[in-house]
Amino acid sequence: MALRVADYKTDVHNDWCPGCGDFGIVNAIQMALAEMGIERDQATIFSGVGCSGKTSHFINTYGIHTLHGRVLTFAQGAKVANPDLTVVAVGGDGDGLGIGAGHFVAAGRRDIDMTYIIFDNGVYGLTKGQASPTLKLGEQPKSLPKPNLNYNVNPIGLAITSGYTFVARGYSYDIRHLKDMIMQAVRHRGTSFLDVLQPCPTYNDINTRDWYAGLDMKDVAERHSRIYKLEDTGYDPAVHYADRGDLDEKISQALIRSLDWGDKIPIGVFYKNEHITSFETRMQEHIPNYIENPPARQRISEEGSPLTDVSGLLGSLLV
Amino acid sequence: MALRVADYKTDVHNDWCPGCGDFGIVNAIQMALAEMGIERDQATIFSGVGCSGKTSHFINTYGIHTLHGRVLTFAQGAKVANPDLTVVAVGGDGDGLGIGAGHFVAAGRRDIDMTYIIFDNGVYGLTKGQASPTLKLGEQPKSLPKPNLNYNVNPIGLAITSGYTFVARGYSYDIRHLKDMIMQAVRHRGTSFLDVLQPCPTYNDINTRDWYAGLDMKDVAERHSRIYKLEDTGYDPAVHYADRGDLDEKISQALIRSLDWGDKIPIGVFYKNEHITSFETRMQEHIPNYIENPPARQRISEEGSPLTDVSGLLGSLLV
Amino acid sequence: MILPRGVADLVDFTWLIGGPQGSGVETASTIFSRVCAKAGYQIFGKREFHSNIKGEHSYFEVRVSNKTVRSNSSAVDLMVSYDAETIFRHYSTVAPGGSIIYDLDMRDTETVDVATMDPYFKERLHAEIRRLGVPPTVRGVLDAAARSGVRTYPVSFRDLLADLAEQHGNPRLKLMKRMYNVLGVSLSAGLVGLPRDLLLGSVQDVFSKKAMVKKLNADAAAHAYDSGADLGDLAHALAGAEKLPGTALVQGHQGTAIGKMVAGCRFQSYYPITPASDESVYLESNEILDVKHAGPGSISVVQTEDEISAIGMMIGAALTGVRSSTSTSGPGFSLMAEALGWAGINEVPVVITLYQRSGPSTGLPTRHGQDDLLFAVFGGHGEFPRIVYASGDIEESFYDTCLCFNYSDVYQLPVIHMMDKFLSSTTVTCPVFDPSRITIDRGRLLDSIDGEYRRFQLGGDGISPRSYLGLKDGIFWNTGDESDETGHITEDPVVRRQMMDKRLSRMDIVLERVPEEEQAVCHRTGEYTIVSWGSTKGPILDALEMLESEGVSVGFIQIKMLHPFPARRVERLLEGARVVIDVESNQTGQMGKLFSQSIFRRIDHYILKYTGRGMTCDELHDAISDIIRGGAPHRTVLMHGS
Amino acid sequence: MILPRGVADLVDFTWLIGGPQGSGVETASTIFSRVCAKAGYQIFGKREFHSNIKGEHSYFEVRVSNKTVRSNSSAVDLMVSYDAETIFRHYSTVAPGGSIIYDLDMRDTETVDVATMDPYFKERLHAEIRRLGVPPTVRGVLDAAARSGVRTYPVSFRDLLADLAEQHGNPRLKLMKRMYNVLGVSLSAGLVGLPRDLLLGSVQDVFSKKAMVKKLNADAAAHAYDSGADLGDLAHALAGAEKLPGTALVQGHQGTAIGKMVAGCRFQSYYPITPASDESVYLESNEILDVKHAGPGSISVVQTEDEISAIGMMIGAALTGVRSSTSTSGPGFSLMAEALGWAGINEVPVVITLYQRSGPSTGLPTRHGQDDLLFAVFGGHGEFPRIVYASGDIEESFYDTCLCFNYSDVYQLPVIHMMDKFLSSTTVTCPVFDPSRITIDRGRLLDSIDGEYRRFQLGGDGISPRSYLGLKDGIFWNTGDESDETGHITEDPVVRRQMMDKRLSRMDIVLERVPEEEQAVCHRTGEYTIVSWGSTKGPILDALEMLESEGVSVGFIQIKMLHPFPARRVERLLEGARVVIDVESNQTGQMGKLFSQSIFRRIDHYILKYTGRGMTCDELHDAISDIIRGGAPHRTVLMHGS
Ligand SMILES: Cc1ncc(C[n+]2csc(CCOP(=O)(O)OP(=O)(O)O)c2C)c(N)n1
Ligand SMILES: Cc1ncc(C[n+]2csc(CCOP(=O)(O)OP(=O)(O)O)c2C)c(N)n1
Ligand code: SF4
Ligand code: SF4
Ligand SMILES: [Mg+2]
Ligand SMILES: [Mg+2]
Repeated sequence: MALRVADYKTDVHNDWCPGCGDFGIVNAIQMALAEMGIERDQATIFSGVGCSGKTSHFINTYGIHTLHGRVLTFAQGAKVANPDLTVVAVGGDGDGLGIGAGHFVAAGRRDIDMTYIIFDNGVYGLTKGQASPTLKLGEQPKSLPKPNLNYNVNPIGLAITSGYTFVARGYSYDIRHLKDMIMQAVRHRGTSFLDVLQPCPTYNDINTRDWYAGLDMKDVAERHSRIYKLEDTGYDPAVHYADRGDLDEKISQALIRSLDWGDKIPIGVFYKNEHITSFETRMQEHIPNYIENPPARQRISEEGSPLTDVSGLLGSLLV
Repeated sequence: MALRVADYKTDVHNDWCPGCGDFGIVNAIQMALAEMGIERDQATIFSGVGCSGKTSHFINTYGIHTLHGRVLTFAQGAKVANPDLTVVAVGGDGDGLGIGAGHFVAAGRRDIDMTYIIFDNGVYGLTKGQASPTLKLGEQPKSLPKPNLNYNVNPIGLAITSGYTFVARGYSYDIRHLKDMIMQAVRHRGTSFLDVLQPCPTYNDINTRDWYAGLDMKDVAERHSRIYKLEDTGYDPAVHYADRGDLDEKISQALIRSLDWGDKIPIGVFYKNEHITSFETRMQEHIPNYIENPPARQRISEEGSPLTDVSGLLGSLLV
Repeated sequence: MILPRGVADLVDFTWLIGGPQGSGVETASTIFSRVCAKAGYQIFGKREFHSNIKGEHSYFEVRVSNKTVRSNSSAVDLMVSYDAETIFRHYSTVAPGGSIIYDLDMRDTETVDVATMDPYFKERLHAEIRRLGVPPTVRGVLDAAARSGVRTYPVSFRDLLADLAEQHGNPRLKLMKRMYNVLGVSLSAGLVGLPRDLLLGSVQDVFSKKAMVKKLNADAAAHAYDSGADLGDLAHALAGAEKLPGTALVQGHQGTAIGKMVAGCRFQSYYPITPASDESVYLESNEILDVKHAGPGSISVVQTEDEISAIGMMIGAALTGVRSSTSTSGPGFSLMAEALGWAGINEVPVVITLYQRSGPSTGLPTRHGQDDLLFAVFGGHGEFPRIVYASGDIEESFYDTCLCFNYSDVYQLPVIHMMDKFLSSTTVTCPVFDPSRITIDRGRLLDSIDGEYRRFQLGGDGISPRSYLGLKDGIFWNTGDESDETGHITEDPVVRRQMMDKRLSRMDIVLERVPEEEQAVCHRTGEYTIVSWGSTKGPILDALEMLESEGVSVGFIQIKMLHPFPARRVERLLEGARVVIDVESNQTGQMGKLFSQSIFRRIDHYILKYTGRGMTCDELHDAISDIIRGGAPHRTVLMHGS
Repeated sequence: MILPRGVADLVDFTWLIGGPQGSGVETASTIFSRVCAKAGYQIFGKREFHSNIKGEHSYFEVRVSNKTVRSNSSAVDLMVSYDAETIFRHYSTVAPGGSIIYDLDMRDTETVDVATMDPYFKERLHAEIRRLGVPPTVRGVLDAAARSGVRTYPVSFRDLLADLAEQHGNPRLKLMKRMYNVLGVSLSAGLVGLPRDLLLGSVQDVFSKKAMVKKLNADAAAHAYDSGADLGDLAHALAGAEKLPGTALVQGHQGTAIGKMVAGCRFQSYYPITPASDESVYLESNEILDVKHAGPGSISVVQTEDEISAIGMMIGAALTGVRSSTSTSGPGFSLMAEALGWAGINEVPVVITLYQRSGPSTGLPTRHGQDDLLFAVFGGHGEFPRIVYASGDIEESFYDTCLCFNYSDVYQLPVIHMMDKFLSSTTVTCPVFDPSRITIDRGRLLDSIDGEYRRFQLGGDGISPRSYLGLKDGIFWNTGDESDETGHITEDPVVRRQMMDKRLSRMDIVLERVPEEEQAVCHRTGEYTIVSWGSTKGPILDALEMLESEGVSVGFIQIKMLHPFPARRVERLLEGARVVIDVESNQTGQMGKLFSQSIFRRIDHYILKYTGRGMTCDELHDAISDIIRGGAPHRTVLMHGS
């Protein structure tokens, strides 16, 4: 029987603040899972720690709520051990780009087939609103004692230079578009990164839903949503040829667009490269039957006796 | 009396392998310090852990050999506490871009006035030659049991997207050029990053001095050094105007050049942006006398009695 | 001295307010605490809350007395609530003779309507309700409470708000449920007869930022106060007490924060974490400091990318000669384990303020626990000197913070200052901190160099003169590797031993030189003696006073220096103790292990609590009584609190 | 049984080779070890080296016997050296009657010419040279050695190489100083009469990769062997012994590596660190595994970006039901402290192989230490169950690795398997590992789900059936927060207590169910009894045999399960012991603390070593003798080794 969105919901009480952008993201994930028809027990949601970290408890698949900043490490380990799983990692901007930035960079180099979604709200929600790494210099959301002292990190740019082969952005109040981004991301072979603009009505009183909608713009006649879709502008994110020319062009345009902020904020796919050898293929070069017989499929014992035969190795040690 | 290069040398026995590229880097640092006339006790070299980590012991200034991957954290703390110090952080590519990548990204956001030099040899020297994050996919230097499974990180690209305002590359066998890069880096206000190509003759038998010199190229007539200087090609790394157009252009060209490898490897300054508010200025916005009276200059007691007067705060607590 | 409930002249009154997180419960309790304190009472208030931003149940209990109070009691005298969950969770803790003010509107709310009550609590509640034979509604449980002698006061919060809307000619006010808090606290104040002007003054202080809001709240307070006064006959319960001069009302994080300012800490790095970050935010909010005979000073507070960076930056700053610290909680401290050893081998004076919470792992991140002790003592690979020092209450924490900086400078080692969530979420009255009692001792920190300098010079007592980065002619090297006197790497086995002995001998030196009373405080000795550490001090002292008033005398040794462990002093103090009782907020009796490994003596009884809630003096009193009465198990686990 | 030097029929011979790091000393010692093992001897070889890639002094001692040997002795019987530093550092350890083969060319090298000798060693050396009254040259110290009865054999390595160059018609060979190693080992083999064919065979095995090099080295070996045989009159010293069938020559990391393969570990993450990474590199080199009745299996070995990622990935992999592990050393383990608690609270079976080295901090990164014990036991914030298990030698480490995986699966907790640098840098002969003795017990790991599933179901013995990611209908949740039976977050105090008790009760269960002999091995008991753990086992057993041969019997209890500590068993075993002696390679006697806190008994004497060098049986023998003789201090510190 086909699975429906409701099947992906748990009955755990959701204690996010009313109006929190996180709700939209969870919905979009659930819709994407349902639309792709992924069996509940074949998917695992890994999450970091933060408001966003609670996500895994609301989705009725395997759910691993890990440690602050470490979600990618757990997720990668599981995927390497069992490449059959659909692995989606989620977490906050502090989680992924602050304390977790080292793993973020390393995961790009590995490019394992999984999806990573950052809930980008500019603040540390669960610890009461401190600046997150995506908060812009000089901004002062309500719970900061002083304006933010640091420049912000550029998640899209960082992902591209770190080697992610699918880099996109969504907006938590455009759920259909977001669902579409998630489906593309999950289907992409390699690590796909999705930066989701997620208003935090409780602590980020700057990048609010109204602000994204442009309601604050002075000139009423010129008012428009700050958010626009790259795909609507004819933007082509894909590297089509495995040569340097196309790669240079696609990377540069993506980086330039990643710097856009203020009155025109792009969402959609910034960059996509399918000319990169997948991790599984690279593993196969070491272990020829890795895909058919990955760690999770191997039998190791029979009635308590080990099945591994090390007689060759032991023989070479005999004197 | 003017300080000479020799004054910056300690008599610690140097136990790097013969021919190691590290020697050139230490020399270049010592030459740069001497040429800039920086007092020995006004400079501190912070180092990470690895062969490169021993650097601080060979330079006769304050020298802090920290922990694997953590050199930037120690260096930033010292510089914030005492902005009068000349702070140079050094370390390996594994140190800075593997275990330390999270700090690498965060330091770019802070952009404190200091210099960070990575000894980029493609391997983990001191632990006997494993792949470092800069090693390319599929390469197999002699001590790897299998070809490298991961893509490499792009240090220049990562630095630029992380917010470093001075990003350059040197080559450890071109000491004069390297010294020049170091001087520019130290003089730059903000965190300057210098990626130094450093052959490791012991473990990296791919990117050797001969390889950089192009001696392996098949067509003898066409043989040339793989390394060229950006400045020789009329490349202009500097952001001249604080507008988006110039910024986009300078960032894109730097990123495109950062992808160059193989037969043409650029060294020199890739990117330089002096239109960014310095960290000290940002601190001043919080603490108006931060520069004249930073933590290190403050007196805290007089004959054992605290000088801090908290009577205002305490008064507000009285009931 | 606290006497049992009902003794003449003694005021010992507990007020409880509850409500959804983020709805203003904290503001209400701040107001109540201030009013009581200003009325001359001593108070002890503590907040319980979920790891959640909005909606989950949070509550605050304030104990009010005309004598010193240092803990909560298990019984509540007056509870005010405008949400059903507060009633369901706490009605049964209201003592017979106590009172409940509640919102009429929620009388018919059923237990199943309250989504935020987790199934486990609901299950227990339903069992209780079945036992009581009442319907599963607010009304049902209130009836049951009334039957057992609790006075219940129904109030229409909606009507109060409507009155206010009318008064201000602003119908939108009717919807401002946030104001229920001010109404609740004011009703309470009216009912128990707290001085009206103090209430209005406190409300205005708390809302001082915006004039409109201030006026509105003051009006609401006045109106509700009057309604409260009309409610019942408790009018003189809290009419006022003789005010002790120099009393301050302080919050948990202020002891260490103000202590750091006075101690001369000028650099603090931190990564946000509950319950430690309040201290850092407070420091940052007050970063500019008045300095005697000089222009303003300041403390540089740096929010880092993680705790690894926080400890690294702190050490870097400390190397410049600046008193530096960081503040964290269990998970953050775990990430600091590696660099802690670096500070140890390089003899860098730093102070880590460790606000413990319930582990393991993320655990109960907003709940109390004392379960990081053995980790603080043994954390980090290899062997290096450190001091682990624990404060028993907020007042102590101010003075201790200054001591910790002195220890770190004098003995040149990292100091871990143990605090916890019990302390951080408390608001208490205490004698205002007295900076004139503070001495700053920077040990062998040099201010100039004379001749050849070697940072780790051997000889003498093994504590070498200390230079700092930037000091003229004071060049040195540091390394995480074993090093020689100059700080350069060596693998020589003889130097290795010398350096290991040099560093670790400091543990003996500390015990020799630190005054004994700073190591362990002997509150009293007896045949039955409690050994404990940290924030259990308050509940223990209160419980012992209860026992005393029953004619039972029990000893108490509060161990402040946990590492190095003051074995000889503790052993000596316990000579006459036949039964040693260890009281701790953890599952395994961690301090008891340090105790036994140091003085080779068994702990006779453990009283432990690890539900994430602090101990009340009553439950502790009962557990101790049981032990004295005989037949108590080796290990008693306390469970009070929702 | 080892008898004191000189007892008839006993061969007990120590060979030492030294030279600059990276120059091939390791190859030479591998050849020597193989030849001796093939000749039927039991060997114990250990390498000492600096944290350096090329140039610093490294040396290898091989003890050769016709009986079991488990440690080095302090005295050397034959030393071969082609660099001056080896002579300067080790001439004085050559026993009277022993021999030194040295390179003529370096006879006039002065101590000051050797840049790699650090000033501290030089100072001691100079003092010794002054005492001896010889010039500060190689010749000088050799003369002194000769005077005390050492035979010195000058050899011209240059001439040997020249002969070879001539023989091969290749003058460039003259410059191949690398070959000095093969020459040195072959000279030694010739001198002591090891079978010539075994030498040539071993040389060819070791250089099997390149035909040219193989031939060259074999020729060099043959030539040097013959020269060696002509040197002196030791021709029958090592002529051969009766070979025990099934003897293997194994290296330190092979026990745990092959153990992991057999135990069914299919995922290993690691970050490079000395001395742990050899194991991971070996696993990666042998990643494809033969599997009975099936196609090839494999182990996925992932080099991570740091140790935080290594433990995270390991846990992630373990959640898929795969036996998973990581291997690290002190600094890396420090970084794992946080996630260790996550594995604990989520009851994830993982094995961390902890190859200890000298701390604190970076410490002596290539030297031995047992100083991470208390950190392994108490590391990580909060309280959670874990097992800390230590192997005493390489052979044990194979079987223990399999036990550790069983413990982790059966008790559903992280297991820390304590190894160390002493073990990792040893090469020994031992009975070949026997996989048929291994049983795999995966505990309550499910392979299908029947009905409703709750990962952390309460009840019974508190060990719940375990599902894994991807198992049909086995969905569960994990969180670092306290959780309920399904794995969802809860802050309920009652559930909290149940879960804490559920998890921690496992510590008692482990002690009840793990066979006693797996917890602590009683080698012997006595009035004087040694308690110790880990790699001190070898030196202790050898020292006890020396004492035995002197008619002195001393007990020895080897504690393998360090946490939970087998208090009752150890207490019982020690009932008859009047004096308890704790032997450990650390400064503070860490196991002694666990001992005292668990059984409330004092350690009477400590024998400790923390120079980074392993204990020799002789120095241990002497220290124990001193204690028995009476008057020994409470704490004896061992110092042998350069
Ligand atoms: C090691 C560690 N340090 C600090 C914390 C405290 N902490 C919990 S959530 C959080 C930040 C949350 O911010 P973000 O990742 O942006 O997630 P959000 O709440 O905004 O969704 C922090 C710092 C922790 N859990 N672990
Ligand atoms: C936490 C920790 N993990 C591992 C190590 C072991 N280690 C020492 S140096 C090193 C890598 C060195 O590589 P790199 O940073 O590239 O420096 P290089 O030696 O190449 O100069 C490692 C992994 C360590 N010291 N600390
Ligand atoms: S604090 Fe912000 S991010 Fe967290 S639940 Fe509330 S609105 Fe959402
Ligand atoms: S191993 Fe490589 S990087 Fe290290 S000292 Fe030798 S040549 Fe230099
Ligand atoms: Mg966030
Ligand atoms: Mg490197």
